[in-house]
Amino acid sequence: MAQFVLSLHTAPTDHDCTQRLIKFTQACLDSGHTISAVFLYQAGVYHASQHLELASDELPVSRLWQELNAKSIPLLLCVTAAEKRGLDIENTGVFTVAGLAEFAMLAADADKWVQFK
Amino acid sequence: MAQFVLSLHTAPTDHDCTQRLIKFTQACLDSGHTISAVFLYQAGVYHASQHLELASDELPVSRLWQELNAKSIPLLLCVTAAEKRGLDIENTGVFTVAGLAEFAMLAADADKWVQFK
Amino acid sequence: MKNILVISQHGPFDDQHMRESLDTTLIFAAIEQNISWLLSGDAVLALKKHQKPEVLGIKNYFKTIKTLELYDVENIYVCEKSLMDFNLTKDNLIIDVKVANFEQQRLLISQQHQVVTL
Amino acid sequence: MKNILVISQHGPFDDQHMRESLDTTLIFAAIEQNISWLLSGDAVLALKKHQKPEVLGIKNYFKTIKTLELYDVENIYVCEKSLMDFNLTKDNLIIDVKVANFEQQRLLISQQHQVVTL
Amino acid sequence: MSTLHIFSKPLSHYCTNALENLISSDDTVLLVGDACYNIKQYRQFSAALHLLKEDATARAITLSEYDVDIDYNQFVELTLTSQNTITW
Amino acid sequence: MSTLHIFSKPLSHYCTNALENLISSDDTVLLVGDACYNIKQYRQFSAALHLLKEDATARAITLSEYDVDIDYNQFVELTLTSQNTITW
Repeated sequence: MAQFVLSLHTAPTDHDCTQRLIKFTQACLDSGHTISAVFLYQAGVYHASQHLELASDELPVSRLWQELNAKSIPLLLCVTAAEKRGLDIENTGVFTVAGLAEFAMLAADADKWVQFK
Repeated sequence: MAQFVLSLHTAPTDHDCTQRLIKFTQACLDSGHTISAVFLYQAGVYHASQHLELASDELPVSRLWQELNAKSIPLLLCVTAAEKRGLDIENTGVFTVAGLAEFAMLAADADKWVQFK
Repeated sequence: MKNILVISQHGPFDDQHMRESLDTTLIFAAIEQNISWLLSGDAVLALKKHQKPEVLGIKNYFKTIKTLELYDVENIYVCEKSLMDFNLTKDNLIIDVKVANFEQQRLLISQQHQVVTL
Repeated sequence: MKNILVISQHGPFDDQHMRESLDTTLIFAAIEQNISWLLSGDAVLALKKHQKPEVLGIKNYFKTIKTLELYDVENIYVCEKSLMDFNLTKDNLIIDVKVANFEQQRLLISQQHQVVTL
Repeated sequence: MSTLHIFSKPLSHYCTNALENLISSDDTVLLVGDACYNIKQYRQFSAALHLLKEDATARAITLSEYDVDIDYNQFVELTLTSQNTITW
Repeated sequence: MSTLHIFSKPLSHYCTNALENLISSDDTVLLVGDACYNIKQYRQFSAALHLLKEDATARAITLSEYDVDIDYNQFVELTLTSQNTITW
């Protein structure tokens, strides 16, 4: 079985891309693979905001992340990318603040790194 | 003398575009024109975040906005664009939360609308 | 009353570009300006029939495009060349539009007080 | 040790793309992976000499590019066609690079364990 | 082993016109998201295009007999049978 | 009166290849930001290109004798002498 890292590079307004990462993650788990991290980088860091307000007929972005968290997938975000984008790194919900080096080590150890953008 | 509205469509990570809007605003005032609003729309709403952390050798984005505010230029942001991007609309500093309709009326009344992106 | 033109060039699911184009068009109609909407490049794909974003769990905002008529937004222009690029004709679109060649698009632009690209 | 390739295609001031490309390249060098960086399209402009972002009040990150050598990042590739598109030659660039044609770029890609576009 | 090239945007989105030159003849090209709209243009990249089935369906894309539509499990499988993956 | 077309990105950035067809012969084209890098390519849009002086300087762009470099006050003036402004 393989070990994956996934990175998300688009903001939470890109529902299409968000949904794709979520479904890929599910398919990885269903096939018995391991995901050592989902990493928010570039505009992806905005997914860790605790102030997303979406109408009930929109993709339930926050709930989808909570579901991944419940499956014990490490959800990380890049602190440097977050600080220069104005994300509140003290309140990141199910996401854990991490350095780029921390993710780079996971990526180097993984069998596959798939980017979502 | 003419009446302008300006809109900003890029995130605070686009220092080049931010600086261009600030300098255009200054030149408008220097030439005796009026600016009825600077409006944050699309990814521009992230400029109203109170959590921007930039190194001292970077463009001082927050300070530049405070300087515009001190010149009594109305700084508005679109509430709908902000909510779906996860901006905390309870804490927007020198920016005032507004509806798209409010800005549209200002834009319709203005002599010129210049977008920055 | 001002002549205001919204120009859209992004794909249907490319961030929120098309949805914010639609919002802006509807708002200017609501405050009774003479609004026009020009769709060019990838944006023309937002008008393509038989699309089902619900399959992806994404809100079907194409339905809102169909309500433009209710709000008396009649000046919806589509770039002729862009339709051709995607093998589309007026019959493949969910709403009735004015197909404009480049000369007609230049004329449209020249008649506006304000133009916004989204 | 893995072979890791960063590919950049955005312009020098296009959001933070080039700066985050540079950060990522330096981090993989720091954790002792076999890192390569390929600049293609508008990205090659980040290596152009005599640029002065200070004029705009923007941080001069081009200086950081020059430090790549200190961190032993030696595999910096530039797309030959992109250089030609902007009338640039190796002499116009702030650092020493390997100019790669398309065949060489394909070979480079085929040798990697991980490839990231930023 | 070869490279899996994933495209998620229409061709016009990319800041270079040289992408097709970075694809080797034994590489696999997968269209997801709005890239599916450009199926005709992407054919110059690969004789056998792969498309993510639900992304193509949502966009009312008609596949030719040469195209391969795949689900998410097959997408995961493709990343594993490739040497590496590039998301453009 | 004519239109002022402002470009802030390299040509490759735009999601359409038809922009030059939307520019009338008496319109003004102004390059700011990274668009300045593409001065050669933008010449097909207008015989007399305008460039924002400090954006061109920061990028070490060499102007030809036909190009017009302007400061911010002239930029404001250009928006006023034009019928309307489009930022692409």
